[in-house]
Amino acid sequence: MSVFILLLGPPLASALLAVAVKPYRQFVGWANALLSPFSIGAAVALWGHVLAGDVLTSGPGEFLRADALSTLLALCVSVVGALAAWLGPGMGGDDGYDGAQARKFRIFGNLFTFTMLFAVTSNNLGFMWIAIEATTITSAMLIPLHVTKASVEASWKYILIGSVGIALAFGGTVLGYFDFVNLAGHREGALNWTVLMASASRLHPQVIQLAFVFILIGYGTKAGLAPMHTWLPDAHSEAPAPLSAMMSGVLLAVALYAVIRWEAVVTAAVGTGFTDGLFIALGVLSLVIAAFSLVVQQNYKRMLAYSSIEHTGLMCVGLALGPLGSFAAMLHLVNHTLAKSMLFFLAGRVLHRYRTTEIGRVSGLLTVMPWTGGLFAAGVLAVVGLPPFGLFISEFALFRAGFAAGRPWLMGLVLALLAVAFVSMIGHLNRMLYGPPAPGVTVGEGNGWPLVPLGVCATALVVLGLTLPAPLQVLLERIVEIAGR
Amino acid sequence: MRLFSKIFQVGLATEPLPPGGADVVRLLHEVDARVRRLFGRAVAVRQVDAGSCNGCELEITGLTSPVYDSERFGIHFVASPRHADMLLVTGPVTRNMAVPLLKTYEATPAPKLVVAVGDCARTCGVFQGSYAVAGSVDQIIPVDVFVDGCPPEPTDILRGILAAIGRR
Amino acid sequence: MIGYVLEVAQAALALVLAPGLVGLVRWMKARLQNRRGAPAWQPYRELGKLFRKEVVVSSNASWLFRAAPFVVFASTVAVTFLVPILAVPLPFDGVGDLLVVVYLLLLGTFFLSLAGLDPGSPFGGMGASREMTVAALAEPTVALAIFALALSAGSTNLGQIVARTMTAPGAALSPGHLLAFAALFIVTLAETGRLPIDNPATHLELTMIHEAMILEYSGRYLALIEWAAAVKLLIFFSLLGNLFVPWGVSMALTPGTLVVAVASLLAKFVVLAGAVAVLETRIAKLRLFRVPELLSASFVLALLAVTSSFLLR
Amino acid sequence: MDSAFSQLCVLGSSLVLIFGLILLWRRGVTAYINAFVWQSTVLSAVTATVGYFGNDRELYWVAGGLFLLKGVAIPRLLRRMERRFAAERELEPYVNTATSLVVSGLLVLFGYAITRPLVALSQLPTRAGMPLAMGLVLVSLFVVISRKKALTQVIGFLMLENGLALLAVLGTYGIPLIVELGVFLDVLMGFLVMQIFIYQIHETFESIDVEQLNRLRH
Amino acid sequence: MAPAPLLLAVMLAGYAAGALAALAARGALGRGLVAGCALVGALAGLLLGAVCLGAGLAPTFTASFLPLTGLALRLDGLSAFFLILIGVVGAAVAVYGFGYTEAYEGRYSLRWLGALLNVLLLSLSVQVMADNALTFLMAWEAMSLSAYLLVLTEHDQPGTVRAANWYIAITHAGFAALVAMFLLLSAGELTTSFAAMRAASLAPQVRDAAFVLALFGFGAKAGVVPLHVWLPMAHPVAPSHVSALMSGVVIKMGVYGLLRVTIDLLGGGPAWWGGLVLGLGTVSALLGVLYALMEHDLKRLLAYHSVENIGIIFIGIGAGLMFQSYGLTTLATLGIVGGLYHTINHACFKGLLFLGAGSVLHATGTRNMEEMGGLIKRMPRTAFFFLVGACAISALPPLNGFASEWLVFQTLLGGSAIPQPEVAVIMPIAVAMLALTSGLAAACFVKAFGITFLAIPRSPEAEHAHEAPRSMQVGMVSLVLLCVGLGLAPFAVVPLLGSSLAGLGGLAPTAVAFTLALPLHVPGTFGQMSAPLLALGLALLLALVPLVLRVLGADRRLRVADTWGCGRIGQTARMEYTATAFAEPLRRVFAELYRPSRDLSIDFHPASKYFVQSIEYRSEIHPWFERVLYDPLLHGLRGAATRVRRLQGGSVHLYLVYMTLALLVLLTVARWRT
Repeated sequence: MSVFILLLGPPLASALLAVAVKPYRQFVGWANALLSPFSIGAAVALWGHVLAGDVLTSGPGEFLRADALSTLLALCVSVVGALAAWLGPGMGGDDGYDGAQARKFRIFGNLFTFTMLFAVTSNNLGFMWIAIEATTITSAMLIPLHVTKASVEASWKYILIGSVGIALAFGGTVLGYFDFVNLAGHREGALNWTVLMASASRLHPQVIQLAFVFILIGYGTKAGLAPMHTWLPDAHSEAPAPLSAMMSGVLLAVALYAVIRWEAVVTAAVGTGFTDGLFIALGVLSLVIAAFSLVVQQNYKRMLAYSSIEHTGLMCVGLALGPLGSFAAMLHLVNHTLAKSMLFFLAGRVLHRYRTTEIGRVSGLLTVMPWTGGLFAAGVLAVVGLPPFGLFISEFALFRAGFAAGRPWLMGLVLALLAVAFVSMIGHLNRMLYGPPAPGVTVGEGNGWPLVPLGVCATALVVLGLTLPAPLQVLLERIVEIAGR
Repeated sequence: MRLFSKIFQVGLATEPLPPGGADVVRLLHEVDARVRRLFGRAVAVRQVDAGSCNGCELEITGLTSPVYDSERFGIHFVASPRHADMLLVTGPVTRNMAVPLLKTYEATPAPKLVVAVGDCARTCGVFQGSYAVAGSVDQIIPVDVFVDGCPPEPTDILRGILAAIGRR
Repeated sequence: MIGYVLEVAQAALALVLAPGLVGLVRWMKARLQNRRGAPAWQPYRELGKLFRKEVVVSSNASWLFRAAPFVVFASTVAVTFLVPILAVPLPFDGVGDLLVVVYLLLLGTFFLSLAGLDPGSPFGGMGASREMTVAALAEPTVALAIFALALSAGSTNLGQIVARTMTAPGAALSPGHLLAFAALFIVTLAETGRLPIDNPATHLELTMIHEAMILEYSGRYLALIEWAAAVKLLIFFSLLGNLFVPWGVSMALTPGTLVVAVASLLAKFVVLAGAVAVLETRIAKLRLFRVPELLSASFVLALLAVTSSFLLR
Repeated sequence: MDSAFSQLCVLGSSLVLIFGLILLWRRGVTAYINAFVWQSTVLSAVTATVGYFGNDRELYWVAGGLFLLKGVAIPRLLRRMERRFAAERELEPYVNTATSLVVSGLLVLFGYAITRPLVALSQLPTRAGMPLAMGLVLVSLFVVISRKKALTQVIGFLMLENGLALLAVLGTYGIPLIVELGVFLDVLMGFLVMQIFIYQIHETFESIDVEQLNRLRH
Repeated sequence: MAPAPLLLAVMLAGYAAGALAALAARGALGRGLVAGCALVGALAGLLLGAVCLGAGLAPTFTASFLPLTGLALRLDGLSAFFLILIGVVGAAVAVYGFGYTEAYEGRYSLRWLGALLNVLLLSLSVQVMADNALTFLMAWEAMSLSAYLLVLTEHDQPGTVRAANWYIAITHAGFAALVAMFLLLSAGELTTSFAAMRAASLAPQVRDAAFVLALFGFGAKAGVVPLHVWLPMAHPVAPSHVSALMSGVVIKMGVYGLLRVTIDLLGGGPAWWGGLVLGLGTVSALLGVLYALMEHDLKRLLAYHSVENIGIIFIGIGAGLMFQSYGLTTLATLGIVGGLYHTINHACFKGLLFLGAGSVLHATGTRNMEEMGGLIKRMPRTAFFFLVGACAISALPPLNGFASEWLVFQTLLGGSAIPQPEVAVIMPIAVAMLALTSGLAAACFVKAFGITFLAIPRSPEAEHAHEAPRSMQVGMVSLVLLCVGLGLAPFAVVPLLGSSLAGLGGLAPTAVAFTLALPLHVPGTFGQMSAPLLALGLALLLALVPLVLRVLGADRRLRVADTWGCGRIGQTARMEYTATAFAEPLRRVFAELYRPSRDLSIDFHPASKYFVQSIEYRSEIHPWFERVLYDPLLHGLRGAATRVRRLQGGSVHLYLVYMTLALLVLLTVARWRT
């Protein structure tokens, strides 16, 4: 229990503190920053338990539960949450936010983190749904932190599409529950994943398939899978940088987590063929749309958003490629979380300096902010899948899985689409990095300390590109077992 | 085939060089014996038109024809003064051509000879005194032989060249 | 030992005979123009004269300009050691084959073209450009002709080819051989600067190819280049004469056969010189930009030669 | 007894669906809100009925919650917004009324087709209402798609949730209460946030016409 | 055996230290450390290759360093050969770079330049030793990435970024093909080790697909037509020593990969494989040199020549593959040896030429040949080195280019051994094209050397050019010596190359017994020649002729005068023949191919049209494959992108429609799925 409190407590406490202190004071931010590592510590502790082979549960009716999959997500969420706490508004200095905005960020940002952490540690699929719905609400509140026409529009689209999607996921949950109830009757903790899994193999195939369609469309909306991805470029590009980082880095992953939970149930009921087909269809569609949308992209934050769609699609395809593919997808998830959150934080720095999100008007980034530019370049090179960054390894593993699974044509298509995305992103990157500094932009790195944690991210990416630490490998292997592969 | 039968029917068209008086050829000085021996059987000629009315050129062209055939004496015309042993200069030297003539002379490797052909080359002829004329050839570069005539006949020119290399 | 002596003797013979060969062509041409013409040995006199003249060098020229004549001469002379002129097999046969011959000649052309560019005269550049164009376009034909010969002889080494053709005389009259001969003949005209590709007697700079490159040369440098050009003509005549019609070439290295070899060589030269002279009388120079057409015609001939050798194998 | 129960359920579900269809038919926002109030009331009644016949006490609480939340609280907020924006009439929708009704008929048929295995599987007397609930979900989606005002979209979304709630009640006699409470909370919070955004849209765009929200593209 | 791990460690440590030193130190010390460490690494690699090749060793090294499969290195003959290649060029480039980068001080980031150079060398070395697909691909992408960033060094110059984009785009497309190829080959084997790939028995279609993918991927790296478009863009804009490394070594990795995959892993294939390689090689060789002829940018010209020479290498390899498919292993070995020989030769002379061009660029600040001239007097040593390179690349005996081209010719002549005449006829055509190529190459280098170095300067920059610093000269001299040495010693090099191939899939189990006598005698076939004797003869003659002339008493007077120009007064650079003019005859001959656009505008004097005030002549050549191949591709891509972009139209209703449709479709699928 204490571990879960340590995991879920800090963000909740930070949020409450921010609610209590009005007007905003700087110590709230610092308190948040100091509390956030405890979550990471708790996640690491969970990891230790997983490595030791036991699954931690807690609360009435095994209310909270942390197996390998939960642990991985908890790790990602807590790390990105901590990054957002450190680099978010209200830590002093000229960061372009006033006190009210900082307070709003501290309240809803922490609630956002809390809901995500709760979603991944909840054993009950109903509560998981509630938590994910809550992520929509909390994150939507933060998008128009600076109220502009664009941010209001983005937030409306996000909340509407997200809510409709998540409502459909609720429909899926209901259908799944229906199937279970028909089989086993009303039981205590019937919506618990463990309970559901125990009798999953006897579920009615057609019903659980229908349920899964609702689930996939619903959570897929939050995960940014095409064709439900439409809110994502808008929301990610208009949200403040820390929020973009959290959304792109972990929110998508949390939604994918929900899909995987249900996929395990469906797979147990009807085998892998059904989910594989859906994953491949939606994954490839996401890849196609993302790759071609990147070609003539003019906004670097949208570019990063489409890249997220691309990677979600890739993970989705990976999930359909057998155990090895699932392994690769999960590794990719970790890498993508690190790379994309780093990139969005950096994009925030760029935006703060250049006051524009247009690629064409950001020029000479390497001259203006050499370290930011360099890290940004490293991040983009990482997300396009170049060594020595971790995404190269996970993509390679994914392809290897695809070929081993006897799907060379699919993999050929994916390779081609990734190449299109690669070429486009490199072109956009170069337009930003080089050339004369844009007029009216001050040259100089500015406040450099936020770069330290981001540099750590980049280093971690390189480490993951060169080696796969045994604890991580074990963790991922456990996940593959959980996913029913 | 008709060409070849024509060649066969005509036979040799070259006429022997008739002996003639030395009155049209004026030797300015004896050529060095070594040079004479060197050029005796092979001399390359570079023709320079220093401002001629082209009368002399017409006659010089005759030298390579089958009738006069200068090649039988080892005399052939070349395209560059670097290859030449002898400059064949015609006409009065106009102002425009004075420097080129001098440069041509400089460009010719030693030992070298200069044969000035036609009256103009020696006296500037009817162009004498013209604002455009710089002077006779010998006023610009040293001349070894003058060939008189306006224009001189090909045989005279041939004799002049032969005289210059000491093969009268 | 006798082989090495013969090798040197053959090279010396080539050097000595070469100017005479040029003179022979000129004399024949003069006669065909109904002129008396200079005697065949006139080129010796001209070379002698040039060796005793002063050299004038452009102030713009570098050491390359002065080195080039020696490179040209040396590479050409080196070839005379590899080409069977009198006898086979000779000890240096294995030092270089037909490809080596071609590329050695290219070496000379390369340096001569550079020398043409060196003084900065527009004529030199023009000549160099045209010479390299012609050389490059002639190259595939030579290579194919070699291919055709090598196919039937089983070797690219010249001595081997001659020996093989001697032992199997039928090959000399095969269509492949005849076509290859025709192709190589055209290439000979191109490589040695003969009509209709180049006019060795022209005085107009704008129509020149080979001459334009060497307009700047004088004295002994000019002599070396002219001599090398003459040797090149002799080499090509020897190739035409001895590779396709090898009879007369000494294989026993006895004095008797050597005498026969010299005699037959002279006879072949006279025939080839006559052919060139007649041709040069008969036809006019091609426009420069029509030269490639002629060369491509020769290329097609060579290609036909190879394919026919393949199919008749 | 079961047949009466079953009849009542089908009747209730039909009413719920019909109130949904009113949205496609009528033009005034006031009418939409009224339809929504009636729909929520019928829904809570159906829930209570199921609780009664199914002997499930928890469902009374759910029915009460439903009524308070969707039949009273949310409509009040909706009415306040309506007055604030003076948005009496819905704009010309993307799809005209006649076509809308045809499409929704087809969607209900599709709902029937989809829920066939559910109905076949279930032994509950309430099962006959499930296709209607599924139909309502699809029709509500169609409302959200085809209507231009932000307010109408919100109502459509709320009806979508009603449809899902109906599905849960009819199919499983309701999901566990604690989960249901969480869902209520979420619905309320979600609605409040949407309300905030609608005010923001009105503030920045001076209209709640969603069609204007099209500057973010590509 | 013992020195191998040590040398490997020294090599890796050297490069790594160089990379770190570059980041740490600055100024002359930094440059020195970069050069020194790289030199140590390169020499260690060179020695490692030499030791293994000489002793016929094939040591393996493994480490659990990389995830999934671990790092696996193995050093067989082929690897050893390419290690030597990397070492040779790497060492020369490192030394040259010390002087060359001095001018970059303060203008560009020397840290990254130095670090990336070392990383590039490191990844190259690792790559040729890779023994599983992941190691290979990692090193491959590291190489591409570092080369790409090196190309970007002078990012403020026009065209650089565009060139880098093209480079990375094409090379990445190739990379994608390679990933697919390796995974096809590994056939579900998860370790992706090369040993498993050799052992795998694959369906013929899979083998064919793998071959085509390999050809695409490696061809893109090697710069084979039509995948070469990046090459003439990227090489000129890179720093010259990097260009030398890229042209000399990096593109050779395409050759290495092709050999490794087709010969070693696939063990050869049907005749059409070889035919395809041969055909591509022929086309590349010819088009490369033809486009080079039209270039007036010295480094672009050299870059096009890289296309040409890669073509020649591919001709050799293609012929080898064809022979292999007919079971003619001796000829097959000969062809591949010819290709390899040309590979190292090209590395030497093209490296040399790029370094020479770099010196010229360093001295004059321009790459445009039309603004050069007269440099032979201002930078005599560079001129001499460049001349040697030019002769070598023009295949003039007795330099190295000739030796390898001769070998390739001989292989092709062996084509008569192919039993089917209709197939064999390909060979003479290749011979003809190769001959045309080498003739045109000679013409091109007469132009390149003549216009750049000879006559009088055409611009003030050329007028005031200065000789390159000592370190740059050392870099060039080492390559000059290699060009000469490799040319003189084919009798030693060829057997070594033969042994480097020994035992690779289907080739003769031991090296073909090339005699170690002076002549290079090609067994079983056509000709023989002796490079050392040839060189000796030429040298003797060159020495003898002036001697004899002196003995015979030839005139020795020499006078310096103006250039003869028909007596005109004063010579200016504008009277000289230009590079454009030089290439004009060939442009006319191949006008069909070039399709030049001409733009001639003449300004007349207002008084009379007989007085011309100025003539402006502009002519451009648009390579047709860019129009025919890449434009439609880019167009299609952009069209697809526009269509996809339209999906994100901004209307939230539309978005919900997508979602609903997806729901309905998937529900239908799920409902009626059996």
